[in-house]
Amino acid sequence: MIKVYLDHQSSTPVLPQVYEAMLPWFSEYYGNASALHEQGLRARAALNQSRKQFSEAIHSPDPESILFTSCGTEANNLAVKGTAYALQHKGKHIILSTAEHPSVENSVAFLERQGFTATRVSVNSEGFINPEDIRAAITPETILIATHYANHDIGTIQPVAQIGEIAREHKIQFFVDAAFSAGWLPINVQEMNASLLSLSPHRFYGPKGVGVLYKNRKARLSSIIHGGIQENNFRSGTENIPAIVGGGLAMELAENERETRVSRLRVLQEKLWKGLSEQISYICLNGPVPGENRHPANLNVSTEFIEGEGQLLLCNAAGIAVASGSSCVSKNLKSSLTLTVIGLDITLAQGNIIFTLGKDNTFEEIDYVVSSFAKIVERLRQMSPMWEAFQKGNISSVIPGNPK
Amino acid sequence: MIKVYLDHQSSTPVLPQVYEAMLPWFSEYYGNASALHEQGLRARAALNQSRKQFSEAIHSPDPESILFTSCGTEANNLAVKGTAYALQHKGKHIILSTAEHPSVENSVAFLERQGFTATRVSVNSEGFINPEDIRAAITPETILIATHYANHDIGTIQPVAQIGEIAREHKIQFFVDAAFSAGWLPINVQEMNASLLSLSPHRFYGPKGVGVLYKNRKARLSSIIHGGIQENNFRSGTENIPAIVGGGLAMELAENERETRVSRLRVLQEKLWKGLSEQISYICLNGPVPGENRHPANLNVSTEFIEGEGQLLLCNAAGIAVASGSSCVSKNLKSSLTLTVIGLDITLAQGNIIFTLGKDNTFEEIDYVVSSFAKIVERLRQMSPMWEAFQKGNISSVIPGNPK
Amino acid sequence: MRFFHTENIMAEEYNPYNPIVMDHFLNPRNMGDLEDADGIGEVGAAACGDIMKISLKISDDGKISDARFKTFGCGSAIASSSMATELVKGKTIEEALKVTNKNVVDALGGLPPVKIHCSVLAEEAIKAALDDYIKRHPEKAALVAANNHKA
Amino acid sequence: MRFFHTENIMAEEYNPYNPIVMDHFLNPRNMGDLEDADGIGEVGAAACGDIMKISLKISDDGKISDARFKTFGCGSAIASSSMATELVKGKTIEEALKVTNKNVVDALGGLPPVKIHCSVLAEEAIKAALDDYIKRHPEKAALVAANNHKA
Ligand SMILES: Cc1ncc(COP(=O)(O)O)c(C=O)c1O
Ligand SMILES: Cc1ncc(COP(=O)(O)O)c(C=O)c1O
Repeated sequence: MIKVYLDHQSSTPVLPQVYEAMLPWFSEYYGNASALHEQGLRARAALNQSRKQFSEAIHSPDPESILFTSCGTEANNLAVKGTAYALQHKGKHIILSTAEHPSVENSVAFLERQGFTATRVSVNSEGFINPEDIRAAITPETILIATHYANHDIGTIQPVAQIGEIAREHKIQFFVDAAFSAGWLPINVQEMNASLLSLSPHRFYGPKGVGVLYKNRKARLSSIIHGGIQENNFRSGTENIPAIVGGGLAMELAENERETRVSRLRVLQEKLWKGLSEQISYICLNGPVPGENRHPANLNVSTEFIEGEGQLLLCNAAGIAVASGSSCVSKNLKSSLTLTVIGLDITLAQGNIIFTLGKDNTFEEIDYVVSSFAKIVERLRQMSPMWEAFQKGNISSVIPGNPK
Repeated sequence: MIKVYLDHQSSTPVLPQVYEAMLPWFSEYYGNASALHEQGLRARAALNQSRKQFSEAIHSPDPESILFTSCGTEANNLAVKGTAYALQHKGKHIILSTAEHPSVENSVAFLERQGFTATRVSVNSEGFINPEDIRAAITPETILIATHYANHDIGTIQPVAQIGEIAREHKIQFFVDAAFSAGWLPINVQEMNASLLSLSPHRFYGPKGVGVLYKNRKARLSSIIHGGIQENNFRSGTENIPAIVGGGLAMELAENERETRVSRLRVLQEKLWKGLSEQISYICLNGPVPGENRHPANLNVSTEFIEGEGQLLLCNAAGIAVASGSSCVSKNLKSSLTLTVIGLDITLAQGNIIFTLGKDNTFEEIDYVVSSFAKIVERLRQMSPMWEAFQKGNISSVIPGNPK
Repeated sequence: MRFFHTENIMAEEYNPYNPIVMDHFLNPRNMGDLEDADGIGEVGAAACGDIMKISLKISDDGKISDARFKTFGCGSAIASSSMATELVKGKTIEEALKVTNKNVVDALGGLPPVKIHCSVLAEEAIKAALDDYIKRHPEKAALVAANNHKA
Repeated sequence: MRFFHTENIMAEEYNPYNPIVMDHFLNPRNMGDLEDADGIGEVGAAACGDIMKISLKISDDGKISDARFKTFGCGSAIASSSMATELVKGKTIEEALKVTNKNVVDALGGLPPVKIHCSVLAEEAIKAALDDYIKRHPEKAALVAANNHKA
């Protein structure tokens, strides 16, 4: 049976080379990097090697600026809360956008419950932050500007260098959530003027169980997981050596192959959207048009008059793995925040489907997905009382500039 | 060349069966457990299977009480801070012992900086907590009693069931740090009356990258890593499936083989201490005598007139992996807290060496370690001006009831 | 549809729903509309994620001779409405009014806790369709009143 | 000692210290005491983790003809004292007084940042031994004064 994986945003398979590189670190080299013996020192050397790989890929000034956490979420928590606790004597105001990943949004919300304040600058209908809105939000109390590089739902690529410039002018610590970008988009922490930047290797063919936080030497940060003095005292807990080894290699490979991977993805992305928009009526694209302002792997669409979970389940039954920002799919029954803040009509948010391509998807797979998805939409519309109402002219389409 | 690994407290090799069980979860089954498709649902099923394995091993009333974190340290942070934040409206007082692992001690210290208060009950010279001291420390403000099961440095096994009984009587949440105990000592969370209990699989032949927090249904807990709604909203971030799969199996195997492993360890432990104390003068045992009140893997000794790091390095050069609580070994140049709070003379703390046995150590290895270690001590004493002063009668031994 | 492969779908552990629910989702019973329905109920809102419409054919002796559904909503909403129509078919109005969301959940072999509201919606859709029938047939109003009284 | 296998020890990446430091730790130069030492310096305290004792033999022309150390302390303390004795051997008192901890670190090819204090202790031990010599030989006091002046 055909299987097409189009949910690379949620996780990717570990590359064969990466897998091979990890294997010795389970049963053969199993030392704790804090230990002062051959096993431990070997682990320490592996940590440092991985730091170098990440450091080079993101043009960090030195490998010591690379800190390991357990996942992108934890890296984001560390960046946001760690800055807040380190700089609270200077001020308690944080600027972020309304379209941050929940790991940033909910970290800030937690800090607000502890007496910090935050300004959330709006994004426009394609998800873009206007850097000038950030500038306007700055107060003498501002200690952190936190934004994402590419949006995890709709792939919008933010003008991070411009935001970084504003942060630099105002001497405010700047954190970039690159958990969905690293491995796909070029990252130069110095050009971005990032004080902090997070990565998540399992999104670029590395393993789960490791996240990375780049921390500029000058950035102030407090630890949020307390205990031993691992990671230069910024993150306690025994380091996950196999995942760190694998993550470093995945980063190196992703960076080496980035342009090849991305140019292929761009073709697949265009083909997928072309196919879907031609075969399916009343479907809209969420986020920027495919091109330089959109993550090359992401395609976020809404099919009108039907709901997302059903689409997901039928896709799965057809061997196609996709995601959805629909509230029915989420365990907390909330639609994806991004869809709300770009002002998407709530019924379109319900019909949301997120395709994320990977480097190994093929043209044939795209063809299969387009034709299968068209059938799925058709089938669910046959079941839908909204579609019926629309056909009878009782309701009209809410897709702006209604297609067909 | 001979290699003897006697640092199982810092980490253990992943068992072959555990390793095998993890392998498919990197490149073949790589889904994110939050995803609604075959890959994701497979990961979700694996999570639940692992929850069952942990649940059974510690006699948890249900698998849903098992939460996954990234390591023992994070589980401890979650237990301590998560209780504090969840119950701060009721009170802000925490009771712990002076001999907690840094992940507990430093979490409490962090909370103290945020306005919580703490009482640290002393341990005696063998590291034991007196449960009545805990009772005496309870105030109407007390929201948490946090103690360890076995001490990570000196192996003291605490009367956790008695402490749990006191917590139950006073309806106070009770957290047991079992990160050094699980897999070696029997754990029954219900008999202990534990509200929360932490485990660290890489200490019993499971992988790094996963920690476990048992959370009784009735326990109140706030999340400390914010973001998506993984782990029933108690721990955000993509779950590390391979490590969780491996950890669950390691737990099951450890529990099945526990008695066999432990009875062997007890023999090795006695043999090691007998050998060391016979072959080396001016050496003392820290913590309880080997037996039911001491962790079967741990042997903590101090050799007088010499320092720990040199011993460690020479052990390593002899192929022997051990640890030390000496300040020179620690990156923060502080002696292990446990050694201080049991009242060990500071020069004995400097000469500290920690042997932790594993299930695969042999009698021959113990013989080799004893004879090598005797030579190492001899060699370092030859270099030591303190030894010289002692030989000349200028200073005397501080080992109580001075041996030989 | 040919490309829905059951070997995947049916391995319970890799499904968010049990096999009965999956079966009703993938092979819904009584999907569609009824020409000349005697009672039609539509409940829910797209904004909340679910809309269910149930159409009933009711014979003169007060028996539900046929039932159809249309649903905008997740897998469990579709399965719940499919099952609800199965449950009421052949029942009298009195009997059908007694069908609860719990009956739907039980018949489906259980639903995940966060999806129980779908079965509630199915119960409401049945009630709404019967209400509609009663409105059109005021002579049967006593039945509904009796039932409302009980509730 | 036979059982210290150099293939382990010498693979730089698996050592906390570089090969020069490891060599001085494993094969310390000038370890021991000097009978009839002309100057002995002992600095540090066990409580702080390190004690270093340096003994010097100084010939009448003010040259350090021999040096020995004894150290209670970590690997870098032992290596630092070993290197410090090497550095002062053959030097005049004036020259030896100019030996700094940085000279020791450089000669060792570097020490980890947290271990720099070991080299400071070695410098201090040398100074203390020379001080002791000066105390015993007040006629050389001017030298020390000159040096202290500079510092
Ligand atoms: C932009 C962004 N930030 C953070 C995260 C969280 O990363 P992780 O799943 O590794 O915890 C994600 C993952 O979806 C993301 O896309
Ligand atoms: C008693 C105790 N608690 C917590 C920890 C921390 O566990 P981990 O290394 O998995 O973070 C340890 C590890 O040394 C421990 O012994």
